[in-house]
Amino acid sequence: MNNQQKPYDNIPGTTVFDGDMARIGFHLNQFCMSLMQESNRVAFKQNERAYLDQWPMTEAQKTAVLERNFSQLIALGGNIYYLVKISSTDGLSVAAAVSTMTDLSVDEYIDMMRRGGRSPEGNRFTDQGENKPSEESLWQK
Amino acid sequence: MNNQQKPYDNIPGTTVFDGDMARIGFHLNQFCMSLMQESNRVAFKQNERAYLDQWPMTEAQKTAVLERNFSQLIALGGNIYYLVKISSTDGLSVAAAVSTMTDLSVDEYIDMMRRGGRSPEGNRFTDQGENKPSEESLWQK
Amino acid sequence: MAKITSGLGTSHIPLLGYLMDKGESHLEKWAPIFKGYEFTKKWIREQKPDVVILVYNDHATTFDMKLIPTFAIGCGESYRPADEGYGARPVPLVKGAPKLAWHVAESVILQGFDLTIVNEMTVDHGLTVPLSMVFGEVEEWPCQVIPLAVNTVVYPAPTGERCLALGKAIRAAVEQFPDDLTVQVWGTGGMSHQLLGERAGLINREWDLAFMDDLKNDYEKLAKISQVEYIRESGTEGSEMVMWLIMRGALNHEVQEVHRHYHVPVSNTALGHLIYENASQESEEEKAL
Amino acid sequence: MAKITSGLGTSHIPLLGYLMDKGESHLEKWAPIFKGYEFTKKWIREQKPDVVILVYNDHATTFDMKLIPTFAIGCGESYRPADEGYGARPVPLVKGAPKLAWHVAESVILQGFDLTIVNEMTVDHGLTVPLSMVFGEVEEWPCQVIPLAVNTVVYPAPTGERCLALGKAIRAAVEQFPDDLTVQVWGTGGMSHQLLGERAGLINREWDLAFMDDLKNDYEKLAKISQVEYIRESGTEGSEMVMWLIMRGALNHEVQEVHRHYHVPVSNTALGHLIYENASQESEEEKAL
Ligand SMILES: [Fe+3]
Ligand SMILES: [Fe+3]
Repeated sequence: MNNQQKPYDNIPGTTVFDGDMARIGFHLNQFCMSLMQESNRVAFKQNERAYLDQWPMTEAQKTAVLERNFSQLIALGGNIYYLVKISSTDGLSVAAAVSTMTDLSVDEYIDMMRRGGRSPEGNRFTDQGENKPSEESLWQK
Repeated sequence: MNNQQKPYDNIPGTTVFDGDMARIGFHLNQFCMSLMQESNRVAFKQNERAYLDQWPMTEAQKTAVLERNFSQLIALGGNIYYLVKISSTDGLSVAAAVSTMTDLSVDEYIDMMRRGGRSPEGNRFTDQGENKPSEESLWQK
Repeated sequence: MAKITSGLGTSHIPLLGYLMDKGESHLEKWAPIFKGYEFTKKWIREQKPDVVILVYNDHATTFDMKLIPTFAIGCGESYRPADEGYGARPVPLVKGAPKLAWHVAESVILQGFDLTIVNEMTVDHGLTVPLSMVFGEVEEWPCQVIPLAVNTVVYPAPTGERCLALGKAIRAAVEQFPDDLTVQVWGTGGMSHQLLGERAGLINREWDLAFMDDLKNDYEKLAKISQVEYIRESGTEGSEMVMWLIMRGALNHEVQEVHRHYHVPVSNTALGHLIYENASQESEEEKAL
Repeated sequence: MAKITSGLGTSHIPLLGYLMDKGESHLEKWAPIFKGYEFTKKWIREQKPDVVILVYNDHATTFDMKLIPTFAIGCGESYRPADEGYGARPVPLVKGAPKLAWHVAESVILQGFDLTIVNEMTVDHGLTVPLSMVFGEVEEWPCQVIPLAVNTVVYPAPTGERCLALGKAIRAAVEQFPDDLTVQVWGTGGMSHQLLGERAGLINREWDLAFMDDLKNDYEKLAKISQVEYIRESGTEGSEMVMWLIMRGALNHEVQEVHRHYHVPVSNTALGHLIYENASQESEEEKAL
């Protein structure tokens, strides 16, 4: 859906944060950046909607923030290094935020990592036989 | 005095704003930059000394600001694009500030410019016979 | 496909903007300055560029000593004219060309240029004065602008060779852009001036005119001029002239000079202005044979 | 004269700093991570570098979307550890090496690299975690640091070829510096990781180990890997590995690998670490014959 006609559009299960993504995500990412300040984190947690309304973000972006829908936030131009500032504000680990974008639960995700991570096999090309990213590890620890 | 052992140390009557100058002038130039804001200009004009004391500048730099000694400010790491923010705050033209660094009055400086500016002859090398910059114009308008 | 059709060089002397903003540009005493842009104002109405890539330097306005990019490309949606200490110039908002700008940024970074990407900034007289001199007093600027800010305040500025090469890389990038756009590249700054020291007021007319002569065909020679030589010959601030080399590099080897203007002095500075049109595609191809 | 004597590559995974700051780095469960740095801690006490040029990327900490430098060199007097959302790491202030940093900046800009000069910034885990892993818990860092921040957050990062060439230019610059200084260059980041999308958690051990193997002698081959290939093979964030090429370029062609450590996983990331010492001057000269 994003990254179309780019040299990376056939890499499955990721979105490269390029100029097109940066443009649509500019205010979303700058909102995330504002959460680096404690006073802003407090204001955001007190009334998330009101805080978001101070930013010229799209309604879809605001909704995705309120829903903590990270897959959607990535599709709407969010960059993961910015987005984790939302999950940090929630007191969540990076793994907790990241795992929501996969078809694994946090525990399953952490378990996969412990076993050596997700194998690149089947995850290099969208047309590589199986399109769906595999959670099997190529090597076991 | 400055620019020693640099490829430009034999150019008379100027100071190249290089890393060495930028280092010694950092806070001086950042002070100048603060004068881009009206509220800071007001505060500076109300009590110049007190305003300067908020900046980690050397005493020599502060004195040179108070005295509007531009030659000295350049020697102490000021950059002309920053320093003119002081003269702008005073309501002076760039020519008025710049001319104080020469041996000409403002009117003489402006008159020299009208006649085509200062000739490069004798102003290329410090060891070019006459060391002192010449105010004679090579060509007349 | 997008195409760079022409380029121009021009000084960006603050006084010129000041006179226009005060409504004094029509005074007889300033005629020797402004007459030289009358051709340009007619020419630009015929050329109708969609986008201008405007090479300029920031003068301690948007960038301070905290951070000094050698090359910064504006990929933002728009840019407000900066307050340089007297209030912002009363000129229109500068509309960006973010899609093309990001394309150029991406392409030239992959070609080995280490750009800084800027999405939000104000623009000072270095950018707005050329717009005023070329388009005149308008309700809105009739084209989109990609600001390309070059460090010429802190030594060292990028070399002439680097600037020329960046121009060539920009040309290659623009020519790969799928939209049908007419693009111009403007190099601004200079000409000879010296704003500090005992030597302040230095103007080197011969040097300036030789630079304008050589820029057409002997630009590779100009690209070898070191910043030290610029300082020695054309004043410490004369080294802004490297920015004209980015413009030159972005054009065909064969260009026609369709206009030239030189005037001394404008406040502390020598004013220079010229316009190049790319020779036709045909003659470029002939040359390649 | 200043001299680059050695270099190292290391991941800069935030968890490592977190564990040290919480006093948990000695727990048995983390031994497979920290054991791999025991050699390094002894080695650095013998090496006693005066200055470390520390190549890292900022992770949306100091730089936001307003301004994205491809290469930013820190020329400041010191740098505070950044508050990344949990308060700043309780580690010492990072002392800069401004005289050498300005020298390197000036030299490599004149060599055709378009650096952004930074005089004031905070530094995030990308810079402070490697310092902690190598020097351990100390009252103050036992050397000066020149931060070299590389954009790896916004596509495109600088190419591998560009990074390798920058390393070589840095080496030339350092060798011209008159003061007697022992300088190291550290490349940080990586190894394979993917922090977003359905594909999150990707780790490519084979790729990582091959990268570490080839870095010693076949680094020109590694320099040709495109960012797209990094993303495909080692995850979107795996492209941080280009930063190791700056370190490699700054060393002699002949190096000795004196240490290596690889461990999967550390939180979401593969951890890699190696140390190169420059072969003696003699053998370099032999090679030139
Ligand atoms: Fe200028
Ligand atoms: Fe990183």
